[in-house]
Amino acid sequence: MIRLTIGNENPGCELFIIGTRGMVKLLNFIAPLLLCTVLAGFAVAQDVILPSETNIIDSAMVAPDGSLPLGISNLIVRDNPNDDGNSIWLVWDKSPDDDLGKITSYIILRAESREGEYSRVGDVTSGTTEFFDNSAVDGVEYYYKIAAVNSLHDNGQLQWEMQAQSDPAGPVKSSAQWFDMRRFNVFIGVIFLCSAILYFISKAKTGKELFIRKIAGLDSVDEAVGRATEMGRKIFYVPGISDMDNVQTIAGVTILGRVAQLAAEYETWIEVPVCKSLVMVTAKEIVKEAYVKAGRPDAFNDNQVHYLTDDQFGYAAAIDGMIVREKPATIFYMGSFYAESLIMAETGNAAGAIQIAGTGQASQLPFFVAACDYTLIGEELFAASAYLSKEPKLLGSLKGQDMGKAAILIFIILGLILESFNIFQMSNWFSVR
Amino acid sequence: MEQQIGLWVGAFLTMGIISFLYKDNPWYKLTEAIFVGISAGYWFVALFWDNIVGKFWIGVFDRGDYYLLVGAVLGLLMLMRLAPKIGWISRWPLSFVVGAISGFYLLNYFSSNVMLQVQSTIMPLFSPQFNDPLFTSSAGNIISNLFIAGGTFTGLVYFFFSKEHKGAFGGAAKIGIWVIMITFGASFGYTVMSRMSLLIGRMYFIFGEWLNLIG
Amino acid sequence: MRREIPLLITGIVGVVFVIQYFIPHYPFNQLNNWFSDWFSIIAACAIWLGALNLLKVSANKIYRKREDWGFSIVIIVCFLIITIIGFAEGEGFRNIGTKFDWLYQYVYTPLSSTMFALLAFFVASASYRAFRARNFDATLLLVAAFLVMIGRVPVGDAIAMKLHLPLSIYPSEISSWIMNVFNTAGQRAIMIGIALGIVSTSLRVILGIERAHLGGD
Amino acid sequence: MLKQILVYALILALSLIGYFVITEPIILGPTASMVIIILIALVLLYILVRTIMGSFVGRRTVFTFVAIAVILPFFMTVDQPIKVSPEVQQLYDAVMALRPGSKVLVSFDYDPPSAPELQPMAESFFALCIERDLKIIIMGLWPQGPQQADLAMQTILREEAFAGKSWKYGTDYVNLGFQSGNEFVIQRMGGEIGSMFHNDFYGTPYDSLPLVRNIKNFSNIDFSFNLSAGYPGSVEWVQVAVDRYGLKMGAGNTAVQAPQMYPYLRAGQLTGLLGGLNGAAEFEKVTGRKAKGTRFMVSQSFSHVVVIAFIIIGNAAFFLGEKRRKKPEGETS
Repeated sequence: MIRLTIGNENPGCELFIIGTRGMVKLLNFIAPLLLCTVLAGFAVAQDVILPSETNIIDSAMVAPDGSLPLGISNLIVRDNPNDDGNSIWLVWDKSPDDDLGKITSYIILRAESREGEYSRVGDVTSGTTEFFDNSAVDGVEYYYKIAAVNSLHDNGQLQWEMQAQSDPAGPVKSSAQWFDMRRFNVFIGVIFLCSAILYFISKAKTGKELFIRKIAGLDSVDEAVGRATEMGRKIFYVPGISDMDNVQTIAGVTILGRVAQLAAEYETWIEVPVCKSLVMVTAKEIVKEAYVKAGRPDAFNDNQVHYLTDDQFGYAAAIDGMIVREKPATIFYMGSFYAESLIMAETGNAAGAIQIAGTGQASQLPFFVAACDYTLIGEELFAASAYLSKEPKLLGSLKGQDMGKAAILIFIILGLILESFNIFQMSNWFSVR
Repeated sequence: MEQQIGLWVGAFLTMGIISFLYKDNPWYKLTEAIFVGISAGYWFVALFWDNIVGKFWIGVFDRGDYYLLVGAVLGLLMLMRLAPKIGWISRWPLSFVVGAISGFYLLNYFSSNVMLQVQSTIMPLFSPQFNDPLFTSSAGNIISNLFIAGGTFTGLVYFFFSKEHKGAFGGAAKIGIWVIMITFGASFGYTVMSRMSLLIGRMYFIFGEWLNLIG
Repeated sequence: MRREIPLLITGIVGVVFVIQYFIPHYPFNQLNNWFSDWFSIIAACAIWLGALNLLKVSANKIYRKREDWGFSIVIIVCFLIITIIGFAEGEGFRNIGTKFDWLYQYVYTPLSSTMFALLAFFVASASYRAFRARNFDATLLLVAAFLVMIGRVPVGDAIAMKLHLPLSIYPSEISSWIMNVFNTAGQRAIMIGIALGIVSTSLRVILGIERAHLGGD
Repeated sequence: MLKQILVYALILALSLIGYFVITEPIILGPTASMVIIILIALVLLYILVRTIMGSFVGRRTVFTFVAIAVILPFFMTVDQPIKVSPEVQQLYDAVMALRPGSKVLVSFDYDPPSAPELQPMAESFFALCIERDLKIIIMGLWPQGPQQADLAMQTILREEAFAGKSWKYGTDYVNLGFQSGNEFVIQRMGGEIGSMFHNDFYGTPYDSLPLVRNIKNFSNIDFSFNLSAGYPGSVEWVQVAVDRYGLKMGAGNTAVQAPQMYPYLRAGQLTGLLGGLNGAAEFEKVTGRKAKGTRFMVSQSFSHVVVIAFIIIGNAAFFLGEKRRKKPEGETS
């Protein structure tokens, strides 16, 4: 599907071109698939509407007169659309007796032929009008009946039970789909956003200068590293407590690359205590590479990046101890943080360090804002590596993000106007299931 | 008896951590060392039994979930780091993880945080629901709606990177940062309570469970 | 080759995980589950690297008799005690009544709860220091925090009741209005921003433009 | 060094006295409580005056006051009014609207450190469910969650109000235990719950538990309640279970997490929210069962007042034109 050839000079660049080409090919591949799914959707939907009939099935003990409920009506069975198969979707109109309190539950019965033996596949409480039978086997034809039940329990003992069964509905087969039509809007949205980003990346490569506004927290990185050098003290870099399975950690360690290179150039000791082993492995590679780029590969010490503990507060306790004992001049917090954010940042503040923080955890931002000198708010964290590197390709992606924002703003204004004046309910375009 | 010793140990460690507030001291240093050792060991053991045995071993050998072998291979490649010569192989599992997470997060965040938040931002400003007659919402609700819509809008404007914050655009961005500041203040103020309750829990442990002084 | 193969792996795996979102069909519907299992196995293997690193760094400190080296001995001893007990207890190590559970209940829990509880003090000192009306931005931060804080405790409403204020400006009302209106708006803007940032970062990683995490050659 | 040893010895002595000598609980009457409150207020006023005169208090003074404000109310007799907020009412209404016999999934995604806030919620929620005859299915995405659930359930079942109920494990409630895998667990439960929980907390196979035997996935669950202290928690539940599988869900969150949930609440993705100890106390009020939440609320109010007092003191210091010490502090642009 995607042909990959890797150049020696600049593999990233190559990959990118192939990536764009691949995206176009992917579209070519998916478009017919979409069409097929739509057609298949129409073909598969088999609506069977049948009247219901009431009959007595079971009465264990003597039930009072008139306790036999009316049955349900309009039972519709069809393949659960947009799923991975093995699921049938049933909807019905509830029994008129439901609102009178004469129904205790509905029992769902299934058979493989219309007149065959029906067995119970599930039950739902009264008032329910929908059921997913997830025990179906793909390709097998099924028939369904629904029994409206009125029963009395006393002390867990069943006293009597009256059932009214509907007529069977079917046949129906379950199957798996290749495209989730409900997510088509997400598909369009993602394609738009990704193409905008890709377009501006490719435009940036042609060398056109892009304007990027000042981000105070990032402008101060130089100064903060410089200060540590002047004072002859360490720099601490804390990449958060999440593992590599979090994009914030990936963003955090990417920024570490730029900061470590700066520190290496200034000949200042940068220490990276980490909370997760995979992050340790990654951070080691990154710091080592940064020292190579700064032209001082020999200055790199393996102990600069060290593991403490996987535990959130154990990690915070250890970092607090390190801060008060070693008095670093500068502390960076970049990544995903939880409650430990303020424990570390307040200690750092009391120890007089310059602190620069950035996180995508919205709940922790207020604490960093209160205790740190500079804070990168949400999206700024993800823009940081581009901003610090000044690489046109990366800066281009920021411009692409802005296009996404612009589109969102336009949709919000349009949508607000259309919905406020009852013209069109645009918010439905954005619903996701 | 075991429980009584436990309470004393717990109290000793609790007070050791709190002593840090006064200043760094040997009691805290001891507590910190115990904490690091115990917690590192705790996760080391827990991951072994939960993931390696519980997930991998039982999954493959009891249930026959052979797809788990891929994880084991990636995990072993990761351990190649211990051999300096072929340590670079550990980049493979790492790039596998990074790739998968990037793909997964790309869509998860897009659908949940972009689509759904835009959906809920787009709402009728002057009526409770779409197709209700205009101006049926109370004045208070209309004002709230306008603030929410305006706040979200200007807040987003603040995040624009490639346009200088000048003129009307700059004005909107300025309002945006105000909204964000109010958000931070509110969220901070709301949180104070949570933090206090943690301390309440610990103090209850000391004075209630350990010293038994609370009626 | 040391960089190209990882780049390729990232790219292919990334694309597969993007399209799986749209495909309900097997095996794509299973990929998320599989990945979560794979990741937990990888993480469980990787923690050996971390643990060895911790022991190495601590041992190094003891060997070189660095400042506070005695506490490094405590780290190593505690680590070994809990690990040995944990492995000896077998699979039921978490069961109530085991030695591991005792360590968990009376050593680990008090430690982490108390460390967490320190936040009560730090929140107070941070608000004492940071919430000052230095400029307009800081004033907004201060006022919002102040109003919400008063509204979140019953005392605020009790005072308002004494003062016979109208119900609509009771501190709890103002507090929930700020939370519902401004907090919703601000959080929404931040959330959308973060999501766009994540999309862009992920895309750069998948395409191999951002590749710092792979290190050098 | 000597000073340090003396301090340690003093703490040890106090502990021994508290443990062995004072055996009766200390309870201060209303008058004594009032006197103490006035004394604290006077000291705070004194600090304010001193600050205005130009001498500032340090971090440690703030710390001391916070400690006093939290500890003293334990021994005092104070009553305070509680007002129920709409999001708490919404959760209560949603639970009350469920018919007896409905299945409620409760996920315990927290550990002991967050228990002061979330445990009272768990207890009140269980109490309400049992009262309403709702079947409870417990699980946890945090390893220690199911244990907390067990504790809460035991506490409730011991209460006099429920002594008459023969509330049985297996038919009325089950505890499925912990499962690792974060949001992926939720995702997979959307397909089949049994595939994630082969056995329950006590090792019984899923299929031999009468309550859950017929429960395949979220479509068989009538309501769910999530107690969450972070990740994985309510956000993941909303993103996966609510958004993708249409589960109806209410949440109890620590106060720090709660603000993040408001957008979801407004968007209708969440049905009701309990935020922090306050939410717990309000829920206790609306369900009419006063317990820990209400009691701890007094300490909460006290410490809040202290923090607010210090913010006022801090601003007094600022406005009196004292040059800032040290260095510029946290400003974001």
